[in-house]
Amino acid sequence: MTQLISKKNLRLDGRKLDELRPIKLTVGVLKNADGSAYIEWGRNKIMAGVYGPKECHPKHMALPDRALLKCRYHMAPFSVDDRKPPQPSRREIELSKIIREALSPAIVLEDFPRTAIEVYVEVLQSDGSSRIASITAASAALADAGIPMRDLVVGCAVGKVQDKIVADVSDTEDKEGQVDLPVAFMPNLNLITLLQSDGALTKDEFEKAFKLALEKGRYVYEIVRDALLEGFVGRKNEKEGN
Amino acid sequence: MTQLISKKNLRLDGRKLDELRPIKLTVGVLKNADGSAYIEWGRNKIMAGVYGPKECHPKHMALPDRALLKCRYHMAPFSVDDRKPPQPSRREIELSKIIREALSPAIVLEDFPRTAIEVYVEVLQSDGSSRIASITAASAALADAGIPMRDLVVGCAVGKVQDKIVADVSDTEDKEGQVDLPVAFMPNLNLITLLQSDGALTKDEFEKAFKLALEKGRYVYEIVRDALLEGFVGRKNEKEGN
Amino acid sequence: MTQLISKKNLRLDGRKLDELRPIKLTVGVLKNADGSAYIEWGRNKIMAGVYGPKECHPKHMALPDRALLKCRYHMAPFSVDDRKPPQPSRREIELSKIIREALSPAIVLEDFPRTAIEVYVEVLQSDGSSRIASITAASAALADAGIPMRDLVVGCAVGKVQDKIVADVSDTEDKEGQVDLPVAFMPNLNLITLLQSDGALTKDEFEKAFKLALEKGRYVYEIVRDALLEGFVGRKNEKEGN
Amino acid sequence: MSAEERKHEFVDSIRREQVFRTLETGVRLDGRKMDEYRKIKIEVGPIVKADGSALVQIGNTKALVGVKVLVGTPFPDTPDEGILTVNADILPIASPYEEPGPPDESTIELSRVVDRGIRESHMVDMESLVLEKGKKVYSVFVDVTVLDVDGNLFDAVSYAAVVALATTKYRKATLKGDQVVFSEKRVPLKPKTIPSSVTTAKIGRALVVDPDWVEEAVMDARLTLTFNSNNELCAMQKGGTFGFTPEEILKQMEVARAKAKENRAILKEAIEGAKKK
Amino acid sequence: MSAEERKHEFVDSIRREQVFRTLETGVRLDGRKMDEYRKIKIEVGPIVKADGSALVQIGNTKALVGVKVLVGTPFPDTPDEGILTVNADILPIASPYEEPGPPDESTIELSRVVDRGIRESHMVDMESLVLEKGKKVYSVFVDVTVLDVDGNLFDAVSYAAVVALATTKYRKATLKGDQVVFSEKRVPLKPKTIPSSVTTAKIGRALVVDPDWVEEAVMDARLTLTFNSNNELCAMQKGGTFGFTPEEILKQMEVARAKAKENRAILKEAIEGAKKK
Amino acid sequence: MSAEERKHEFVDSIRREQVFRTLETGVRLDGRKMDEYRKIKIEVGPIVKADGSALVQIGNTKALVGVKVLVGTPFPDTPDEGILTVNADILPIASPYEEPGPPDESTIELSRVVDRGIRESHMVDMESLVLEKGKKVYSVFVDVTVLDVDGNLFDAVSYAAVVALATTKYRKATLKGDQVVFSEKRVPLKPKTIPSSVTTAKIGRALVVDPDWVEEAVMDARLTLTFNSNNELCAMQKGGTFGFTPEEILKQMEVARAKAKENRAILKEAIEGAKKK
Repeated sequence: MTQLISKKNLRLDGRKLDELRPIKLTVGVLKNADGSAYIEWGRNKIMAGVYGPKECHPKHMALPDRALLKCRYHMAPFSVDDRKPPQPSRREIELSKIIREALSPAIVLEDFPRTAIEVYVEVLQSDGSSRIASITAASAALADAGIPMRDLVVGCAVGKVQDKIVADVSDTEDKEGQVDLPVAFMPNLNLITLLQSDGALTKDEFEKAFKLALEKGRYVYEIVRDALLEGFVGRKNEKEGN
Repeated sequence: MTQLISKKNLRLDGRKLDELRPIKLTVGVLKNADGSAYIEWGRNKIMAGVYGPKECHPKHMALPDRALLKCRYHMAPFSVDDRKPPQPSRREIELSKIIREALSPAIVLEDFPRTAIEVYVEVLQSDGSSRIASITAASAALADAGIPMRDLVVGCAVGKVQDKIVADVSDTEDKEGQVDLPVAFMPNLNLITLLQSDGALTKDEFEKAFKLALEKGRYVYEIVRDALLEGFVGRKNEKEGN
Repeated sequence: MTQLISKKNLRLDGRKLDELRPIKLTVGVLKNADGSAYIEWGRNKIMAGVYGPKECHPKHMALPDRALLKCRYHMAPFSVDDRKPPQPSRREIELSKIIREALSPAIVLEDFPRTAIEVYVEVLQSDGSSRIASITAASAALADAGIPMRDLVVGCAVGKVQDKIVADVSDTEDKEGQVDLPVAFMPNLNLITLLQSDGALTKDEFEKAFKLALEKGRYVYEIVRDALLEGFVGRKNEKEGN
Repeated sequence: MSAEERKHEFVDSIRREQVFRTLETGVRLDGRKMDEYRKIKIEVGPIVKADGSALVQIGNTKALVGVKVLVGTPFPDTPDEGILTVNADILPIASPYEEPGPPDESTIELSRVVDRGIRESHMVDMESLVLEKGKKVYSVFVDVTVLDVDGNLFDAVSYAAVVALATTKYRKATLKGDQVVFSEKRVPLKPKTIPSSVTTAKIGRALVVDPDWVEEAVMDARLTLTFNSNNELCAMQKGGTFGFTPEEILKQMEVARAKAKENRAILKEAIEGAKKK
Repeated sequence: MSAEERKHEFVDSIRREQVFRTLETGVRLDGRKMDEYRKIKIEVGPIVKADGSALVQIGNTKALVGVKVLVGTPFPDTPDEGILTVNADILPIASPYEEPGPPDESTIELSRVVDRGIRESHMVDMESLVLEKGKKVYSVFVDVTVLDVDGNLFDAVSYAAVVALATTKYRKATLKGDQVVFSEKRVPLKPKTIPSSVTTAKIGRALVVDPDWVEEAVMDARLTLTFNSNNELCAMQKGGTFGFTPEEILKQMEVARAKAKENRAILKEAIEGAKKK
Repeated sequence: MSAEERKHEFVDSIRREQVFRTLETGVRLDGRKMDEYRKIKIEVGPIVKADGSALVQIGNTKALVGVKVLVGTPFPDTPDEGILTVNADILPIASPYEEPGPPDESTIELSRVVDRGIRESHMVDMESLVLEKGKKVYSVFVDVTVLDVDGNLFDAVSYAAVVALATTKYRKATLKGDQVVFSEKRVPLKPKTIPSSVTTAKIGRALVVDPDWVEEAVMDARLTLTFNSNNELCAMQKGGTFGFTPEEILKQMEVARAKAKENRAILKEAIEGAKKK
């Protein structure tokens, strides 16, 4: 078993227990998608793109009172250590649903009845906590597409490693640690929209981990807001020919 | 080679050559289906459920002068000794067709043009002659759904084992015997609607086996009629609050 | 390595470098298809059949200003040395597209807006240069169906074998030779509609090979024209009861 | 999920009427007698890349079968038997009602009925196809390509499969350790019996053999019966959305038994003819 | 690609109104209290051809699980562990909104959540399921057939899977060279813990356990929590297109922890009852 | 079954007119000359989890390739060669005309044309990729993810694949009995040549290189030519539903031969640049 946390409470990559990995987010990176965002979170490299509101195909799926939200989470074959076969795995199908449900409450779907909004997440390199990085990027891409939103959805995966609660679980910590607990939420509306866990947690451990996730998620929120602002300014300058 | 028939003309499970296994049939066992029936026939355990007449999807399959009959025969993965993969096998696809064609003449399809009637058979445990038990249960489920019928479809699989003609072929007799000959028919209209066989039969053997199948099928008919009556009385009592 | 060309410049099957294998083409060989042609080209045995112009399914694929051309190239499981699995391989999918694009400019698609024309090619036995033989047969089947055409599409696969340019590449020459270069074209309109190659060619070699392909293709054109004439006469005689 | 196909809706009511009215006069629309087959034509060995092949025509119906004998792993429950696979493909050119794509339920039924006719007659000696028990056996692929459909596919495909198998010569394989080595020597797949399939149909009150496409379109039900060389019934399949009376079954059985013998003679002639070459 | 399913559109607005109004008075439409389960019925071992089986009913919801223990090759990254596969099928007869075909995303989520509850509780001793490290291990198939749907599939399927596994007796296998030999002797798959799943739902301002179909149709969000025998949380899954406040999460956690204990007692009773037979 | 895709219907007639009218004046809509490529940008090694990777942009077209070198069983007919697989995925975000799902015929053609360019140039020494003849070989997966589509995918994907392969370093494997053991040591997949792909298009009477999306939408036909380091033609593919005259073919051949040399220099610079790091 690898020693995941040193005596000085430092993790394999040198982080403190409650420290996030570096996060870099850029919006408006694709020509074809209506909105897009690229995130590097640790070694995670994830591209999110959004189309819509657009005509809903097939028509019988259209909803009379709101837009239909569609979502796909997909991993490139080279994104993980072993090659991932291109066709969607059961894990990817589950995550597509979970991510859709996490994003759904943030979008003002009722503004666009009978249309569809499509969210695509492509994991180019995966490095632990990729579903949270995906939701964060997707949330930014939705905003970049100009789709009206009630709030952003951001989050953090916390975990238990060598009996200690840590923030922003890495690949190795996910595989060799005890618990992975991803949390996504809308910071302004104070609503948790994704919550999963695996591995044993006592009552106290859960409460500590949960609190940590919310705290760190609020920090991620700041990053997304800044990136959107930068993207907005960038596009404005482009328009005005600066 | 197993000794399938004793010197006293008794079979592995103690039955006489022309003896059926115990049959237990109950109708109205599911909440969601419009009609349902559960049959235990030997160790066969089979659930049949019916929907309809209902809107036909896709629409271009609808028939202008009668209801479209759809039918699926499916085996649960745990229903046989080896695990059966969940996706339909070629055998299941063939049997779905054969069972549909066996039931079709009994249903007054022309009463419901442009609609669909769906029959689902799920084999929870399979034990020889399952297609006949399936048709019997499906027939009862159709009646339970209140769909107008010209007759019930019932039957019996007969066979040749150690050169003797036997009724109601069991799993082992099917696998190790010489001939399996399932027959389904409408007793009142005197029409054979399913007939298959494999294994060599002389003219005389065929005629003897065929006659036995019809005779035993008529006995199965009594069982189904009683079960339907019981189901009818049960529902009537329920309604009247008894 | 097999000796593919003898000192006397003869090939394995005794042909000269620029000699075609025997070609036999018959049209109108199927009852159900609207047009059909059967070609034997060396040991290639290929059946082509055409339907249309007919209603376009699904409707949303119909084109407002011309017929939609559909095409399938498929190999029978027994057509090659190893058994080919029945479902279409990636190679068959690519060739279906390439053949469709090769035939498309020859058909007066704009005469039949909103309809579909379907071309099916079934390789019963494959023996090198099968895509060219397929296009040739498909072209004849289209004409047999009475679909208005600007020209026929015919061709020849040339190649490089033991550093020599040869016409009409055989199975063994394709596998053990250096280059395969199939060319299909419309002789009267002087337009190349299929052109592929694999294996290294200098500028001079390419030009020599390309010229040879066009020359031999013109000879194939004569064969097709004769077969169509024969088919036409045959049908005329049939009609007139001769 | 099984559902009625609409192919047969396309026969118009006038044609339907014609079929029935003609049958009442005791002949069929194309002039045949009730128990008469259309002309059966057999070409042996058209596909030299296959180990055995045959093209069979019954009237306009045209079925090509190629047999390939490969080496594979036996099924766990039959370690001492070879593998036989019948796989049919009805080409889109064979009928305007066929679509390209994986086999539909009718095509699967066709494969399985032909398979049972061969398997249950014990035509192929499965136990002779073992290289090493439980490890390696010959795997016989019987691939069917239907080129043109004009009714009675069951018999046409069965005849093509039987003739192709009976004339199959496959390369002998031996095992060297884990590896399979094929010799140049070819051995025949000697048939133990020649199964003969006969398909009958009920149209109104009439019972006919070898229904053509129009007859299939209007028929009530179908019965396919396969007999081994002793003329014992060895496989049977009823089809169609109506039924037979018990008397009709017994009557068809005897008509078919006689026809099976006649048609077996045709198959045998083709097989023997090929051997002489 | 994931997209919202329309199954829940079918609850009419009157029914929806009823659910909400009743909840405001502190009871549920069927008279239950907020933290009350419907009657849980368990039948152990209905499928004798499986190595373990259980039929669980929660109200009208009905789930059947059969366990088969086969032998297979381990995953390359876990050469010293057996294989556990949970595979759910919701039959078309179980609900008018189910179609025949491969599992949709909800069914896949169901399989995976039940799988995680079992796996993360370490109920099954995966390391005891190795025949030869890196070569052959036992492969445990937990196949789920849902027969009737009336809400809370997560718990019903989890209970059926847990009881079926806890009562599984499989045939011992040994390796002779490459070959797997099964003995007649059966050994129990001893559970290391009994995971207990509790599903809660948020409907407007109310939090309830064991939602039935109508409640699921109108709920905002769902939370499924699985606890091991020490009553530690070992798996969790939020579902539904709305969210929970942090306080609601913490409250549900404690309600569920208590319910998990109660329901584990029911599971244990069924398991013990079966052993005595 | 192949059928024309409607993606290109979406260019309106005004735009179409513009393209043609501009070309008549000897320049292209975006100001380029007939034989001028858009800016080619190459990033080497963005995916550290792959054994080799490259991101190539030609104008707005963006293709990412990751190479993984695994160990597998050779094909029976090439026991003494490794395996090379090119597999392309055009993401739905890359173009409004792409749908999620298995690759369509255009994507399969793209994979196969890029594959042939690499294979027929003998860039990868397939015989050096054998661990044990007929048993175990290296299997090189070249996985392509297209992120943004603005025409000329053939060249962009080819360049990304070539650069990724030329900079691939894979873990050396050895066989211990049946088992594959990977060492930590990485060895480069030394390219024997650097194939350079050039795509040209015919638009009316004009012949251009590197067509962008609008040009592809209105073009008559396309020709992709790949040349090896000796600048010999080693693979070729015509596309599009119209044709070329023989003279046009010969002319394009020579334009492409010159461009291939220029672009190969760009590829080499990127490859060498990466090695120095």
